Amino acid sequence: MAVAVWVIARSRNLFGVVILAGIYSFLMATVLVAMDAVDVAMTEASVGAGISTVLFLGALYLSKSEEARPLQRPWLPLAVSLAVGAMLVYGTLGLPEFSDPKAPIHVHVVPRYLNEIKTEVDVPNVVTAVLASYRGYDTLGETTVVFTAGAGVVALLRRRRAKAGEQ
Amino acid sequence: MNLAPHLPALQVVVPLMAAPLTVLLRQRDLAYVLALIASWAAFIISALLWLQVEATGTISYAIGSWPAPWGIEYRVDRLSAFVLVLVAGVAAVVLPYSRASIETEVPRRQHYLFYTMFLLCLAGLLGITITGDAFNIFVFLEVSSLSTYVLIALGRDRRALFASYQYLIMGTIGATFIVIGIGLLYLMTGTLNLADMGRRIAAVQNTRPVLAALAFLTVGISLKLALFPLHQWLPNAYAFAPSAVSAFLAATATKVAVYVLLRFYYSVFGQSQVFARLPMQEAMLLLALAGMFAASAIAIFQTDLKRLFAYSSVGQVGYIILGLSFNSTSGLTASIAHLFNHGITKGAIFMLLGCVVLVMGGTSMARVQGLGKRMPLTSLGIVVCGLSLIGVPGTAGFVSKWYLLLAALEKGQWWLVFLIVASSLLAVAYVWRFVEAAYFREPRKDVVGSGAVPWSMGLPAAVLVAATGYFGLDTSFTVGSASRAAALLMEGLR
Amino acid sequence: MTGSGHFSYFVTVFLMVAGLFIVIARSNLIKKLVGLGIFQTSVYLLYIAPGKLVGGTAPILSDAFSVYSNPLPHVLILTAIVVGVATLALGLALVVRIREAYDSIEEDDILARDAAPGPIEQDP
Amino acid sequence: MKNDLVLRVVAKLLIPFILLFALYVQFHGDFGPGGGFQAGVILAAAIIFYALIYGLDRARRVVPEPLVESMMAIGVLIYAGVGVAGLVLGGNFLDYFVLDPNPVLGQHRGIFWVEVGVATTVSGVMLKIFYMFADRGKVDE
Repeated sequence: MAVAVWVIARSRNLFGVVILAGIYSFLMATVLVAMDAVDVAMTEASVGAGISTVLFLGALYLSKSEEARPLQRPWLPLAVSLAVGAMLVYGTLGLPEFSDPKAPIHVHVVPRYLNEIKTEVDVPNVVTAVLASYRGYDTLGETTVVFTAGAGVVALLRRRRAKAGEQ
Repeated sequence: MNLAPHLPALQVVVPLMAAPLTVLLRQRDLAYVLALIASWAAFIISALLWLQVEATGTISYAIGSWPAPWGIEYRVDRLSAFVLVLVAGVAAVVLPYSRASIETEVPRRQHYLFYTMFLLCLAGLLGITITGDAFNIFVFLEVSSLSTYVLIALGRDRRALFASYQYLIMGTIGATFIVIGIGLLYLMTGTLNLADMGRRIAAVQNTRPVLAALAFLTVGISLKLALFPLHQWLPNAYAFAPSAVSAFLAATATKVAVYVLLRFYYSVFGQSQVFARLPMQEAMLLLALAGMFAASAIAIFQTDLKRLFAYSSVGQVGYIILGLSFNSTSGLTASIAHLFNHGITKGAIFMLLGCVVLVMGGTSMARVQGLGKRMPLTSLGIVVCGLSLIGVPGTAGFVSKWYLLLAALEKGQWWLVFLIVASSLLAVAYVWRFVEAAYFREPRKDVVGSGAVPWSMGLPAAVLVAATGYFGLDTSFTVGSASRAAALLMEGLR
Repeated sequence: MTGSGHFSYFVTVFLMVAGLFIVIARSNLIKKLVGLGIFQTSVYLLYIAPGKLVGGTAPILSDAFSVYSNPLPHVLILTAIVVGVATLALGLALVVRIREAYDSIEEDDILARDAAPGPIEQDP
Repeated sequence: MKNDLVLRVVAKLLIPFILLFALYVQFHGDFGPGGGFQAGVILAAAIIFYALIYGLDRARRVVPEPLVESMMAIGVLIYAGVGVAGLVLGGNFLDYFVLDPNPVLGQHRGIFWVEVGVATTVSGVMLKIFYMFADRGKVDE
C-alpha cells in the first residue's frame, strides 16, 4: 500500500494514478478483511476499486490525462502534513494497545449489541442490525447524502439548452 | 395522534422528506410551494421547541426508541433551541426571496433542484444542531456541505465552479479532521453520545488522545466556520454563489459551525481536565484578534461588495470566538447573542445585495456608484445593516458588542476594550466605502440598471433589516436566550 | 507500550500524511481528489483496527464462536465510505464543469485566468 | 464494442446472474455481509455493464432517465416513510418495534424496508451519475 501511495504522489500520468488508486483500494479491502470487517471490506472493494475508478476514468475521459507541471515548492505542504501526522502520532501513542479486550470501546455500549441482539432484533449480522436499527438514523442521513450527491450531479452536469449561462 | 412529543424528529424530517418530493415533482412552481411549506413548518416547529425548552428544560428524544448511548439521541437544550430558531427563521425568510432571485441567476430547468438542495442544506444544518450524537453530527454536516457545494456551483459566474471546488476540498479536509477527532474520543470513551462522552471523559487516565482529539476537532471545525487563517474558501464562495444562497449561508452555515465548537468544548471537553491545562483561551484570543483586524482590513480594499461583506464575515466570526475565549458566562452570552445578531444582519445584507445584482447586474464598486438615487430603499437598508456591523447603538450589532465589552471589563482587560473599539473603526471604514460610492458619486454612464426590485424580494429583505433594528432595541429574546444558554454551558464545566 | 501494539496506528498516520500532502501540494484537480480519497481511507483504519480482537471473528453471530470483533466501528466506517464516494462524485462533476469553463484542470492556470477582471468590474 | 457478438452473448448470459446476485446480497444481508448499499451498487453495475455493451441509448430505453431520477427520491422516501410509519403507529421516529405486534418481527420488517430504500436510492444515484458523465462525453466529441 505504501508503494502505491508513493507512486501516486510522484506520478504525473493521471491514468496510472487512477488505476493505482484502485489497486490501493483493493489492498485496503484485504487489510479490512484481516481486521474482521467483512462488510466494510465488501463496500470498500466495490466503492473504492469499482465506482471510484469508473468515475475517475469517466472524468479523465472528459479532460486531459496528463498532469501539466511537476511538483513545485513542496516544502510548506510537506511541513503541514507532517505536523498533522505528528499530532496524530502524539494522540495515538496514548490509545489502548492493539487488540486489548479491556479497551473502552469493547466494554461500553457494544456488549449490549452483541449480547442482547438475539432478543431485541434477532438478526445474526450485527453490523446490519446496528446499521439499520440501533443507528438507523445515521443510515437515513447516509442515504440522504447519496441522494444529495446524485441530485447535485444532475444539477451540475445536465445539458443546458443554450450555453448562455456564462458571462 | 399527538405530534408534540415528536417535534424534535419532525424538525429535521420535514425538510428532509420534502427534498426528494421536489425531485419527484420535477416542476419548479410546485417545488417552490412545497419548499415554502416545509421551511415554514420547520420554522414553526423550531419556535414551538424553543417555547417548550424555555418552559420545561432540555428535551431528549430517542430515535428508534433505543435508549441513549446505544441509539441516536436528539437533544434540544437552550443553546440548540436558540440556534434552531435562527437557522429555520432565516430559511423561512430567504426561501420566498429566492424565487425571484434565482430567476436571473440560475438556469430555469435547474430551479426545482435548487429547492431540493436548499431543503437538504436546511435539513443538514438543523440536524447538526439538534443531534446529541457525535457521529450523527458528521453525517448531517456532510448533508449540508454537499448541498452547499452544489448551491454555490449554481452561480452564473464560472468562478463559482472553482470556488465550489475549493470549498469542497477544504470542507472535506475539515470534515475528515472532525471524524478523526470523534474517532479518538470514541476510542477513549467507547461511546458516541455527546452527553455520555462528556461524563466518561473525566475518568480517562491517559489524556494524550483527548488532547489530540481536541486539536483535530478545533482545526476541523475552524475550517468550517472560517476562522482566520482558515477562511480562504469563504470570500469566493459567498461572492460567486447565487444571492439567495449567499444570504442563507452567511446567516447560518458558519453559525452552526460555531455551535458545534461550543457543543464539543463545553459539553464534552468541559468535564475533562484537558481544557484547563492547555493555553486554549490564549490561542483562541490571538486567532480571534487576528481575524478581527486582518479580515476587516482586507475587506476595506475589496472592489466588490459581496467580497467586501464576505471578508467582514470572517472578521465578525472573530468577535464570536473572542467571547468564547473569555470562558465566562458573560463572554459566552456575548458570543451566542452575536451569533444570532450577526446572522440576521449578514443575511439582510446579502439579500439586499441580491436586489442590487438583479437591478444593476453586479455588485462591483463601479456598478453601485450613485445607488442612493437609483435604489434609495435598498441603499438605506444596506447602510442600516452596516451600522449594525459597526455596532452603532440602536442596532442588533451594538447589543452583542456591548456585552462583549462588558465581558472584557469583567476580566479587567482594558486593552481588549480598546482593541474591540479599534476594530470597529475598521468596520466603519469598509461600510464607509459603500456609503461613499452610493451617496457621494454620480452613477456611471456605462452602467445601466434595469427593472425594479420585485416585492417578493424586497419584503423578506425588509423583514430582516427590520429585525436587525428590532433586536437592537428589544433584547429580551436574544440576550435572554443567550444568557440562559451560556449559564447552561458553564454549568457543564462544573 | 510497545511498537507492535501501535503499528496499525503508524500505518494510518503514514497514509494520512501522504494523502494530505497530495491534496495540498498538487495543482491538478483530479490528483487532489485522489489524495483526498487516500486521506479519508486512512481514517477507516484508525476506526477499524482498534475494533479487532485477536482470536475474534467477524461480527456475524453463530453458535460456533464467542469472541467477535467490535461491530460499531464497522457501521460508522460504512457510512464514512459512502459519504466519501458521494463527495468524490460531486467533486468530479465539478472538475468536468471546470474543464469546460476554463479548458484546464490545473489550479495555477485557473487562478491566472481569473486574475484579469473585465473593464467594468475595475475600480474607477 | 456494440457489434461484438461474443460480448453480447456473454453479457446476455451474465446480466441475469448479476441481478440475481444483487438480490442475494440485498436479502441475505441479515445473515452474511451485504445489505442495501452493496446491493444497490451491484444492481447499478449490471445496468452500466449493459449500457457499455449495448450502447447508452438502448440502456436508456430499458431504464429510462425519469425512472432513475425518481428512484433516487423514492428510496429516501421509503426510508423516511418507515420512520414516519413508526410515528403513526405510536412509537418514536424510526421505531420498528411498533411495526408488528411482535416487536422482534417488527424489527425485521423495519430493517427489510429500510434496506430496500437504501438499495433503491443507491442504484438510482449510481446510474444517474453514470448517465450524466456519459452524456457529457458524447456531446463533447
